[in-house]
Amino acid sequence: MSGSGGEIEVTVNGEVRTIESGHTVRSFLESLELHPGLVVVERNREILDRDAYDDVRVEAGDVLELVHFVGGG
Amino acid sequence: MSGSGGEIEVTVNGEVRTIESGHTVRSFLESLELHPGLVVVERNREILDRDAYDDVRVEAGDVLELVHFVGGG
Amino acid sequence: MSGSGGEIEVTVNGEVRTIESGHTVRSFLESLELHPGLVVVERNREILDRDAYDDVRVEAGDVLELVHFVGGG
Amino acid sequence: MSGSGGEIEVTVNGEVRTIESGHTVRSFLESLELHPGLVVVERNREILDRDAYDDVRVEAGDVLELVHFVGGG
Amino acid sequence: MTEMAVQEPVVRDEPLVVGGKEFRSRLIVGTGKYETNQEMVDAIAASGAEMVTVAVRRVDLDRTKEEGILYHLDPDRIFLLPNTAGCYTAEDAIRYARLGRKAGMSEFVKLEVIGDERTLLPDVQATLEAAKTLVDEGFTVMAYTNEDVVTALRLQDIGVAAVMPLASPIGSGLGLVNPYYIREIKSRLEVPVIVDAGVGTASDACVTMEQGVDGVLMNTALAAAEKPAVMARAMKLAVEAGRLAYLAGRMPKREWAVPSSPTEGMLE
Amino acid sequence: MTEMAVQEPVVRDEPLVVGGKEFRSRLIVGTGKYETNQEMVDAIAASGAEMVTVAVRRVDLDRTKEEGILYHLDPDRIFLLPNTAGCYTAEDAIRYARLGRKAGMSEFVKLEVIGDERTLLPDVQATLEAAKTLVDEGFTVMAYTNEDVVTALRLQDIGVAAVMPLASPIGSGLGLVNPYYIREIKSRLEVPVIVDAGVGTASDACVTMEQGVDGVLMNTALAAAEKPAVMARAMKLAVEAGRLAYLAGRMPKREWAVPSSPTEGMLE
Amino acid sequence: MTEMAVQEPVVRDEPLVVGGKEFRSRLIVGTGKYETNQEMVDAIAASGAEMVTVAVRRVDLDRTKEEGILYHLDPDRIFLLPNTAGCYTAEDAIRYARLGRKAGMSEFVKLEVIGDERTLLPDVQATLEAAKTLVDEGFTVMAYTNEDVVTALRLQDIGVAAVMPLASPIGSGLGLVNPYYIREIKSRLEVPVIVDAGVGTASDACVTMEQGVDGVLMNTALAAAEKPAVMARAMKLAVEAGRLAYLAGRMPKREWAVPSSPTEGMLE
Amino acid sequence: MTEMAVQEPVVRDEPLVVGGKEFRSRLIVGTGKYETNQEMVDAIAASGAEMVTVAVRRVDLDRTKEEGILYHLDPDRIFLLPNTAGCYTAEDAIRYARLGRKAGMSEFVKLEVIGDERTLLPDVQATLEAAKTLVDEGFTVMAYTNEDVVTALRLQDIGVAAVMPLASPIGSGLGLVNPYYIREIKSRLEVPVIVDAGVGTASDACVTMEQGVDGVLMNTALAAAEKPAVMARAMKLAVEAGRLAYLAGRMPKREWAVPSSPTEGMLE
Repeated sequence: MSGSGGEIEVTVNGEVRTIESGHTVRSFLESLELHPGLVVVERNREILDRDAYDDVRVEAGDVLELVHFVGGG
Repeated sequence: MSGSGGEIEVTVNGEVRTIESGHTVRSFLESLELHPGLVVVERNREILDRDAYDDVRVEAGDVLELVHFVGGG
Repeated sequence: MSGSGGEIEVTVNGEVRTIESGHTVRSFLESLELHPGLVVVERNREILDRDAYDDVRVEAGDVLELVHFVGGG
Repeated sequence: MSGSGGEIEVTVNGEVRTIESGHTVRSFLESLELHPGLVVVERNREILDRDAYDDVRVEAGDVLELVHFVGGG
Repeated sequence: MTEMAVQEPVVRDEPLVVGGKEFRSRLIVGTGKYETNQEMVDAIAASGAEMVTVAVRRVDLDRTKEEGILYHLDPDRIFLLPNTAGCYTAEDAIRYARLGRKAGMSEFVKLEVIGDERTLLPDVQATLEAAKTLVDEGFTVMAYTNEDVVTALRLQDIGVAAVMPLASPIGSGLGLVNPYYIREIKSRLEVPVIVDAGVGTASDACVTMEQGVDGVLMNTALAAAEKPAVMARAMKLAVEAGRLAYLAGRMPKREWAVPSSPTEGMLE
Repeated sequence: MTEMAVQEPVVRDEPLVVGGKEFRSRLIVGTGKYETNQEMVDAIAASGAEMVTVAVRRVDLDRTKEEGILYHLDPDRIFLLPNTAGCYTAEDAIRYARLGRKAGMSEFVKLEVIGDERTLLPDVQATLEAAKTLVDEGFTVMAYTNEDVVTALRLQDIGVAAVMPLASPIGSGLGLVNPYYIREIKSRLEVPVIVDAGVGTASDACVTMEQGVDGVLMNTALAAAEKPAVMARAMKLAVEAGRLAYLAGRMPKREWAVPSSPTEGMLE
Repeated sequence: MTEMAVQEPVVRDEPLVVGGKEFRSRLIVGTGKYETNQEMVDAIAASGAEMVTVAVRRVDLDRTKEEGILYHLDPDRIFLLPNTAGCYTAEDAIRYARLGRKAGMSEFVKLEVIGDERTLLPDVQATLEAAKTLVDEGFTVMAYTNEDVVTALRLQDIGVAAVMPLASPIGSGLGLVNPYYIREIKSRLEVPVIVDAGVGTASDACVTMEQGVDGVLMNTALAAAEKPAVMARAMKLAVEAGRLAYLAGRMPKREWAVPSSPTEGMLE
Repeated sequence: MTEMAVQEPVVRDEPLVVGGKEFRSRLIVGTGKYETNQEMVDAIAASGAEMVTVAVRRVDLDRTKEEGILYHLDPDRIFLLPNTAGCYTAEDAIRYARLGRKAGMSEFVKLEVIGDERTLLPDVQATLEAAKTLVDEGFTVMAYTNEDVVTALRLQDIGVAAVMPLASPIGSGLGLVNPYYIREIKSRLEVPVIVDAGVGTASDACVTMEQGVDGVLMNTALAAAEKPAVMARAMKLAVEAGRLAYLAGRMPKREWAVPSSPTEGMLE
C-alpha cells in the first residue's frame, strides 16, 4: 500500500504516516529533527545498526519503532 | 447572702441557685428528682455520709457538689 | 533373580528380602504383622487398590513400597 | 590523731595514710607523682581552687579526695 | 481422645487477686465513650469482665430522668472501680478518690494523675504523692503510671495494690510499644501488674498478656470498634489466649527452618 | 444485662469452607514432632482443630507392633489431610499425593514442593506444575507457597482449593513477618487463604487472623511448646480472637491521646 | 591524634564489582519521576552514584526539540543501565533489552519482568526464562526479583551478574520489610546482591546495607522527597554508613543495661 | 553537572547549639570501655565528634605513671563534657558536677541520676531536684532522662540547656524503641533534644536523627564494636544521613506500588 506518486505509507511508533519515498533511515530521522546518534531504530521487528542508517531505505509498509533512553527506575 | 423571705441562695455544681429555705439534703435532692442512693453530696468541701442527708440542712451560701458515677475508662 | 526352591527375592522399602514364594500381597502384609487396612502398597511404581491385595501375588524381583500415615506438619 | 614526730595521718581516696607533716597540697600531690594541673582536690568535703594548692597545708586527720577525668559515657 | 481428657491441664490458672479480692477474668474494661448504653452493656457482657472502671462527675441538673451508670450496671455482678480520670494534681485526685469511695461500695480506686493534656501521660511525682495519701487513708490503690520501672517500684514501696503501666497513650490504639519495659516491670514487682491503655485490637491484648503481666485494662478499643460487642468477645479470648501462651512456654525462635514431618522413611 | 443478650452478635461467623467441605474451626494443626502420642492427642483435642495434617512414610519393618498415626486419631472425628512434605520435585509430590489419597479417605492433599533445604521455602515453579497435574487428577489441592501474590494468583487460576502462604519459614516461630503481602494475597484471591508455617505463639496466630485470612495451620508452635496442650488451647482462642477482631473492625490508630472519661462535669 | 591516623582503617572497603566492572559507590539510582531535569541532575550528583538506570521508550514525534535523557547525562561520567521496566512477558523484556543494548554502550541490562500491575512484583518464572535467553546472548544481566532465595539461587545458576531482590514494592517506601530473607539470599549467593526498590528514607538504606548486601538501588525515595538533592546526599551517606557498620561488626544486643563509665573509683 | 552545583543545597544545616556553644557535629561520644586508649583516640577522630563525655573518678594512687584521660585528649580540639555517671542521689550528682567543673574548663555537665542498677534508668525526681540546684549554681545542664515528655518539659522549665532522653537502656544496643515518644518530646520542647543511650548500630543513629532530634550521644556502640574506629565513621555518616533525610522530607509511604519508569511510550 505504497503512496501514489512520490509518497509512501509507513507506520512510525504506532501511527501510520505518509512520507516522501526515497528516504534512507538517516534522512528520515533528520526529517523528524531526530539526532541519529541518540535514536535506535527497529524496522519490521529488526533492530538496525547505526552504521546501516545510510544504506537502509525506508520502504512502503515499513513498521518502524524509533526509541531512545528516558528517565526510569 | 441568704435569700429574702423563704428563699436562700446556694451554689450547686457551680451555678448559683435560689431555693426555698428549710431543705434537708435529702429533700433538696428529691426536689431535683435525684435518687439519694445514687448521688454523693460534697457540702462546703466536705463529703456527707448518706445517713446524714436527713439531718443536714441546706444553708444559705452553701457550696454543694452533687456527683455520681458516669461512664469512664 | 528369584530365590532357589520356594523362595524369592523382593525389594521391600528399599531393602532386598528373601521371602517364601506364593504370597499374595495380603498374606505378605500379614506375615509382616501389618494391618492391610492401614498400609498402602506401591508395587513396581504402581499403587494397588486394597481390594486387589487378595489377588495380586508377590513375584520375584518385585519392588514394593509399604507406606502409611505418620505424624507430620 | 596526728602521727608522732614529723608524721601525720590523713585519709586519701578512702585509705588512711601516714605522711610527713608540713606538706602543702601541691607538694603532697608531687610526692604522689601526680600532675597538679590534672587533679582536683576535695579536702574535708570542700573543693580547693588550684591556685590554693601552694597555700593550703595538709593537716592531720584531713580527708582528701584526689580525682581526675577518666573515660566514661 | 475426649475433650475431657485435656480440659484439666489446659484451664489451670490462678485467679487475678487485687487487694485481696479475686477475679477470674484478667480483662478489666472501661465504661466510657460508647454510643449507647445498650452498646456498653452488651460489650461488657461479651468481654466477660468482672471489674469495670467508672468516672466521678457532677450530676447534670438540667436533665430530668438523669441516667447515671448505675442505672445500667448491677454492682452485685460487676465490680465498679472508680477512677480519678481528668485530674491534673494530687489534691484533685485525692478529692475524686474520696467521692468515689463514698459513691461506691469499696476502698478500690484507679488512681490517675495526668501530667500532659496532649499525651495524657501521668505526672509520676503527683501520682506518687497522691498514692501515699490514699494508701494511708486505707484505699486499695490501683495506680496508672508510665513504663518507668523506677516509678513502678516506688509505687509498690508506697503500698499500692496494683501497678498499671500503659502500653501506649490512652485512646491511641498503638498497642504494646515497649514490651521490654513491661517485662522488666513485671519481673521486678510482686504486686499485680495490669497494663492500662493503648491496646487497639485483639493481638495487642494477646501479646501484652504474653509478657507475663497479670491483666489488661482497656476502653477505647471496645467503644471505638465498629462492633463493640464483637471486639469485646475478641478481647476476652485474646487475653485468655495470651495468658495461656505465657503459661504454656512458647517454642524458641530460629532464623532457619525445621521440618515438621519426618525426614526418614522417604521412598526411593 | 444477660450473657444471652450478646451471644448472638458475637458468635456470627461463616464456617471455613475448603473444597466444598465445612469446618467450624479455622485452626488446622500438624501431627509431627510431639514427644509422645498422648501429647499429640491432647494437643489436638485442646486446639479444637477439625483438620490435621499427616505425612506419608514407609512402614518401619523392623518394629513389631508398628504404631501408625491412625492408631491414635479417629478419622470420623478428625479430618486427615495428607501432605507431600519432604518432596523436592513435582514428580515426587505427585507420587506422595497419590499414595496419600489411597491411604486416606478423601481427595484432599496439602501440596508442598520444597525448593531449599535450609529455609524449606517452596519451589514455586514445581509447585505450580504439580498443582496442575493434581487438579487434573481430581485432587482437592491445598497449596503451600511463599508470600508472592503472583504465584498465589496462578495457583488459583490452576484451580487449587486453598492457597497457603507462609508467615515465616517452617519451624522458625518468627511469626507474621510480612502482613502487607498476606493482606494483599487475601484481598486478591477468591479461594480461601490459609497461612501455613511460621507461627510461634498465640499473638502470632491472632495478628495473622486479623489480616482477614481464612485460617491458620501450625505444628511446631504446639509440639515444641513446653506444654503443648496448653499452647494448643491458647492457639484455639487466639485464632478465634483474631477472627472476631477482624470482623469487629478495629479502632483507628492515633499518635495522640484521647480521654476515655468525660472532660465535662469536673468539680471546681 | 590526627584525622590522618585513622583514615586508613576507616575507608578500607572493596569496590562493588558487577560483570567485571568496578564501582566505588554502592548506591545506584533511577532517573524517573523527577519534576525537572535539573532536579534529576542535582540529585544524581548529590547521590554520588556512578550507575543510573534508564528506560527505553518511543521517541515523542510530536515534540520538536525532543529531550531524551542523554541530553542531561554524560555517559563518560555516569554508567547508564537500561532497564526493561513495564514489560510483562519474557519476550517483551528481551526485546527491550536488545533495544537498550543498541542505544547504550554496554551489555548491561536491568531485567524486570512484572507479574502484577498493583504490586509490580516480578513474574519469577518469566524472569528466569528471559534471564536465560539474555545470558546466552551475552548480556550482563542484573535481575530484579522478589525475596525468594530459591529463585535467587536459580538466577545465579543461569548466570546473571547480580541478583536484585526488593526491600518492599516499587515506589512504596515501606523500607526493608523482611531483613531475614535478604540476609539469607546474601549468605547463599556468590554474585553481588543489590537490593532494589522499597527504600523510603535514609535509615532504610542504612539498615539494608547493614544486612551485608553489596548495594542498593532506589528512585522514588529521591524523586518524591521534598528536596531530592538533599535526600540524595542523605542516601549517599546512609549507604556508606550501613556498609561501614556491617564491616565494623556491631555490638551485641542485650535486654539489660551496662554502664559506660567505671563503677570503681567512686567517692565516699 | 558538577558536584559544585549541588553542594550548596545539600550541606545547608544550622550547627547544634547547646548553652550558647556551637558544634558542627551532632554526634557526641563517650570515652569509656575502650580496650586501649589508642582505640579510643582513633574512634573519636573517626567519629568527627567535637564533644566527648568523661567521668570523674578517684586517681589510682597505686599506679605510677597514672594515665588520666587528659593525657590522650586535647581539650583545645575536643570539648570535654563531665558526667555524673554512677550517682544514685541528687546530692552525689551535685558533688560530682562540682568536681567536674573544677577539673574541666567549663560550666557544662551531663547530669545523670540513676534510679535502678539493672536498667540504669534515671531517677526522674532526683534528676529534677539536682537539675534545679545545678542550674541555680550556673551550670549548663544537659540532663539524661527517660522518654517521658512530662519530665522533659519540667527539665526545660527548670532551665536545663539540653534534654537527653534515652533511645533504650544504656549499653543495651536495642536502638530506638519508642520513636513516638521521642518525636513527641522533640515537638514539645524548645531546648535541644539529644538522644542519649541505646543506639547499637548505624541505622539506629540514622533513624533516631530522622525523628528530628538535635543530636545523638553514644559510647558502647563504638567501644564494643569489633572495629571501633570503623563503626565510629559509620556513626558519623549515619547521623549526618539521618539529619539530612529529616531536612529533605521523606516520600510518603504507600501500601501499593508506583512505577518508576513511564507507562507511556511502550512499543507495540
